[in-house]
Amino acid sequence: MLLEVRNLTKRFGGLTAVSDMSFALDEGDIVGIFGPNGSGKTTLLNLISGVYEPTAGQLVWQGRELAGCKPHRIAEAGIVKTFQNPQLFGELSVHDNIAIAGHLRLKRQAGWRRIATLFPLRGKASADLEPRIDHILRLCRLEAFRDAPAASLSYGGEKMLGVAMALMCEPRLLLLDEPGSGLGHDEIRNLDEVLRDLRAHGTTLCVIDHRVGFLGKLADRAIVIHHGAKIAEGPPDDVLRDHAVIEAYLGRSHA
Amino acid sequence: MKHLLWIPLLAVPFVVHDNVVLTILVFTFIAGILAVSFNLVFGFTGQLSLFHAAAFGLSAYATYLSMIHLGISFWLGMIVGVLFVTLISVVIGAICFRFNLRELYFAIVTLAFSELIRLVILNWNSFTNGSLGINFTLTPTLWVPGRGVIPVTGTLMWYYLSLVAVALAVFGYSRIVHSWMGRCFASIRLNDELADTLGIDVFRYKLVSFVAGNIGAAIAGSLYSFYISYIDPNYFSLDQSLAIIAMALLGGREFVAAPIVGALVLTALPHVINVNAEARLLIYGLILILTILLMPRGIVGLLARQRRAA
Amino acid sequence: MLQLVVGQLLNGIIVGTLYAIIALGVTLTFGITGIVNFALGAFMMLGAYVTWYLSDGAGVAYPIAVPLAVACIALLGLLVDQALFRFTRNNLINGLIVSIGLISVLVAVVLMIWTTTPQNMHYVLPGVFRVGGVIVPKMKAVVFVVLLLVILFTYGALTRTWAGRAAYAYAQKPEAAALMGVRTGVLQAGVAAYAAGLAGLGGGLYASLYSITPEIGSAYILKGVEAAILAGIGSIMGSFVGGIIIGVAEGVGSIFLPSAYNDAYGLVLLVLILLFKPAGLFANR
Amino acid sequence: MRQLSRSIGFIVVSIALASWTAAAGAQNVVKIGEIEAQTGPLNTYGWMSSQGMRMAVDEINKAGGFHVAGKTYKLELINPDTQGNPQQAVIQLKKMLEEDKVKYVFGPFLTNIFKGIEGYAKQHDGQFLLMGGATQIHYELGKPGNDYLMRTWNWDAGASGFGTLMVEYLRKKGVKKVAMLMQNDAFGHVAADIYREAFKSAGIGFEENWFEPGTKDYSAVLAKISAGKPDYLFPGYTDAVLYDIVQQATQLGLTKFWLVRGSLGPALKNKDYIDDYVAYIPKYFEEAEKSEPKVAKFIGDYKAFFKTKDFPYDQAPLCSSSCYDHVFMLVEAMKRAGTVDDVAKVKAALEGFTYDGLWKIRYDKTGEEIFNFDIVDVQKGGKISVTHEQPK
Repeated sequence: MLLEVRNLTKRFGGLTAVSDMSFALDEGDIVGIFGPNGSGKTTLLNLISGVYEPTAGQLVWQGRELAGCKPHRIAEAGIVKTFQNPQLFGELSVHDNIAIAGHLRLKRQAGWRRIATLFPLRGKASADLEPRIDHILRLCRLEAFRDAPAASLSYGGEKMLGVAMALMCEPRLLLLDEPGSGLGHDEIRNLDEVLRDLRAHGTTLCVIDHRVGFLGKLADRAIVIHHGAKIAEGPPDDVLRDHAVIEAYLGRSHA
Repeated sequence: MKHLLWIPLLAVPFVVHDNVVLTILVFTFIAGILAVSFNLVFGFTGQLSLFHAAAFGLSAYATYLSMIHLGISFWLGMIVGVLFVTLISVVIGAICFRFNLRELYFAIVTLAFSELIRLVILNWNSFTNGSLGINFTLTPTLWVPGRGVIPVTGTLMWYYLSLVAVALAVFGYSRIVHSWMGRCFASIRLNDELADTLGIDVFRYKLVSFVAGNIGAAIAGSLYSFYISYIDPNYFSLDQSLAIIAMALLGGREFVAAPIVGALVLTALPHVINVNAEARLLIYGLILILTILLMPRGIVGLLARQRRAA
Repeated sequence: MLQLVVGQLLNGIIVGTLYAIIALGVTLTFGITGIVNFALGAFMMLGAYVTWYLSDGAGVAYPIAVPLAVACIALLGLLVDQALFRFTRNNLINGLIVSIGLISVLVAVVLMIWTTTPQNMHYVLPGVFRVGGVIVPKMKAVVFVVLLLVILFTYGALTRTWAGRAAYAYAQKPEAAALMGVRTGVLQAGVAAYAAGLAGLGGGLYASLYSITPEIGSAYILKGVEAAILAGIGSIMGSFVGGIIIGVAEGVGSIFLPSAYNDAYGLVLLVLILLFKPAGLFANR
Repeated sequence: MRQLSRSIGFIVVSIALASWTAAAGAQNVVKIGEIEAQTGPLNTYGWMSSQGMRMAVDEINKAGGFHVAGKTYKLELINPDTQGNPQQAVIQLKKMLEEDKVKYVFGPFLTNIFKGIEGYAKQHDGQFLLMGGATQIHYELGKPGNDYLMRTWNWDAGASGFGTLMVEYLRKKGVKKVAMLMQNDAFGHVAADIYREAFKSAGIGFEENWFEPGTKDYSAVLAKISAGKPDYLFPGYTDAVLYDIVQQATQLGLTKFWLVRGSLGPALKNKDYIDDYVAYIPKYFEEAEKSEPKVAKFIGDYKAFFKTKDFPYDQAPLCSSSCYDHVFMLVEAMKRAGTVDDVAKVKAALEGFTYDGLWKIRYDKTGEEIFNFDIVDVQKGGKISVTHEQPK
């Protein structure tokens, strides 16, 4: 088992954004987390990626407790998330954005030896990031914008760059926050390819979306949450036929 | 390529046989170290530290007092000064960054710490001679091929000593800035939350940048105090910190060496334009204002842009 | 001993309100224009000089000289804001540097007009109140009352009037406020002028207590910023309390501890408070 | 980045040009320099003395200069502003000595400036004279390698020290306890060291209190002091602090003052609240103006020269007039020495006679000045009594 979420709960003052959430992810899973707007999906992701500290519950990652760790520790452990509306280093080039995201790779490869590369006559440690950066640029169809400032990208381009940066972190579990929202058809298809490629390489994916879009086909397990609580879990097709779910989306009358 | 720009500086003393110009340049180079190192923290990591002048003064005191009390040479004394400043910076930086003080808060708390240090130095008369300051009785020595170990005296020797020092500083800091670590600094400056989720230890690299910057200030402090051969608590004054900021801004934040230009202008200005003090104060103020409003990228930034346009 | 402490408590509170009036200006300008205007200290210095010049030079009665000075400084504040700070909105560093440049310019002008010899205004209200061995100079009491009223008025204006609420709303959420029809430009200019006016008032009252030199501004702006920050920048009443905290810390501190460390007591408090409450005492986040 | 090198080159050249053009000077001109802070918090002395020098130089030149060994010379005054910053002072002094070839430099009054330039000045021992008022200079006088140094002010301590006479004056009044409240800066500590001794040997109790320069509200420390019930308060130097201290002290019931630097201004402003105010005043101009024609003339010239109606009675004694004298005394010494550039001869000449100007000035064998001064005693209501002192 890769990640086990046990009774995870988050309260903001009086409001309970996530209540007593439990589920598990195995190596190579692709899990879709669905739920209407404001159902607590993003909060859940922020809890897992350490942006928020849970009020209660545990996050067991390969038998290690992660709850309460800082985001960079969690990212180092192998959990990386993308943002719903993309976060970038706007004034830097697309290449440099991805290069910054290469920090963990560098750390894993070079360890403390990377300090030595600060001194003369020891080459640039970042050099061996380049092939990887080029690969990701190609994979995400961003080669054309390699040296353009990130701020100049289209919305879709920015989201793609967000994914690209996440990939550069070489996560074992990738959390995607509404990757499809606001994308055109080609961009969706491109994203779909990228995700399938990831699956092929055995990266575990946890994707959230408020609508059951292309994810339905991609995911092999769906978790539906409503008002911060899990109301259904299972194969997408079954889950989406579930009464509670239809209720959550369309209201009681249609039940 | 850009290393070529050091060559004219090496040649200056052969062209300009004028002690005053050379003296101004010595002060410029030492101030340059100060401004360049400050810009690592300010321009590249985005943290407005007002502790820089304190690091400068602390190391000056530490260097001389360790030489007197431990009977060590200037260069060892400088190392003591640097180590001492490093230690203090780690403590203060750790406090500020652990409690995640940002922007104005960081600026004010670092200012508070430097004020406290100034007050201690000022009132610890038995050890620092308080407000009377200390007149140096020692001079640095240097091994010069062919002449053996000789004391560093005279403008010419100081010129080359400080030139080498500032060149090394620029070299060292550009190594950092153009490395993976420089990218970490940039990510913190631009969006530290994102940097955090990408696995960059924001606390650690803020601290590294703060300490690395103060080390530069420490070296500048040891050199400056021995060139003037006098230290007093005014080294810590707020005006010092402000002057450093002005140099960095005037030169340009985005290039490692640019603050040296700011240092040159602000050091030379009082001696180039010969007007009374009030007018000089007026001009200084106008320079700051106009720099920000008309060329926020500083002198070098302006030139660089022109070149790109051309 | 007790009366010594009580006396310094009172004195600290009075001196503190002078810091507070600057802190108030700092907080307002920061909340609305997103910069910390260090030139407020220089405005205070100017306010003192103008008041002194009007009353001792031009022979205007002090109670009239002060409002006149306030008006002048507020106008100056407005001009400077439109000429300079309009271009550094929400850019802390640039605003800081411009204000520092402005300080040099203003000090230079004062030096050209009045040189550096300290100026002393005639005594407006000599004599002291004696209450059970505790001594409070009459003028200080007056200054305290006036400043207190102004601070309360500001608080009321910001919480009760439309313009005030607009300002508040803007400080919280600029975009939203703009959508709700708050005219940003006017608001910012107005606040800049008001803050300058407050500094000018501080200066005008200062002139009746202490001697005037071109350097006085720097000390007060530092104390003012300290006060605003340890209170939590953005809080009106906070800046008031913050000023008093620093004033009292200095007053009472220098009874029990060496007076040479006077300036340190406020700073130590500031650091401690920020460490345990990084956003300041009265911050609402 | 090549632009960078170009801009550096450009500025270097411009500096060079500027300083070279400055170096160009006419013949038969004796350049005298002044290293003083004319702006900044501690500029009173520097500002006033530069005024005195400007007047003197102007008068001498207007009178057609002066004759030494058959040649006629005029004076050229070079007085940059150190702004109290040692770094600037070093550069300015270098400029004077190495480019303008100045041989006679007046100042500084500020200790940190003197400390800042001392290292460099020593290297030019014997090539020029530095005639400053800084108290620290006293400790350097007469030491080997310090022939360039002279001190242009009465020394406080010692047999002919004015401080000793001031303390004596207080002892005669039967004072038992004095509380000092001093700036925590260089001169503050020098003063404390001197007067701690002076009062001890006079058998008067002495208590020290310090404040940060820039302080405006002294009521805390003053309240503490008045709790100790001293007979006299010995407040800091410079009027910038005296006005505030005296006013706030009287409010707290401390009404007797004794000071060795600073003017009568504070006493006169608070004359209804003080009981006694004893001050060392190099010359009490208000009185001298009536009794001494020279002084009356000086005051007239001052008003004419600076186009002002009011003469700074409280500031002038601090030095403008003493530095005014110093220029004339230097010229006189050059005449007597028969040379304008043999520094050693001129120094010997300076030490060889008593100059009778506004002051009676002579130098002792260490090169420290001794001149007559007044002890001015202001009583409640502004009644003033003056004691003239002529140190041996």
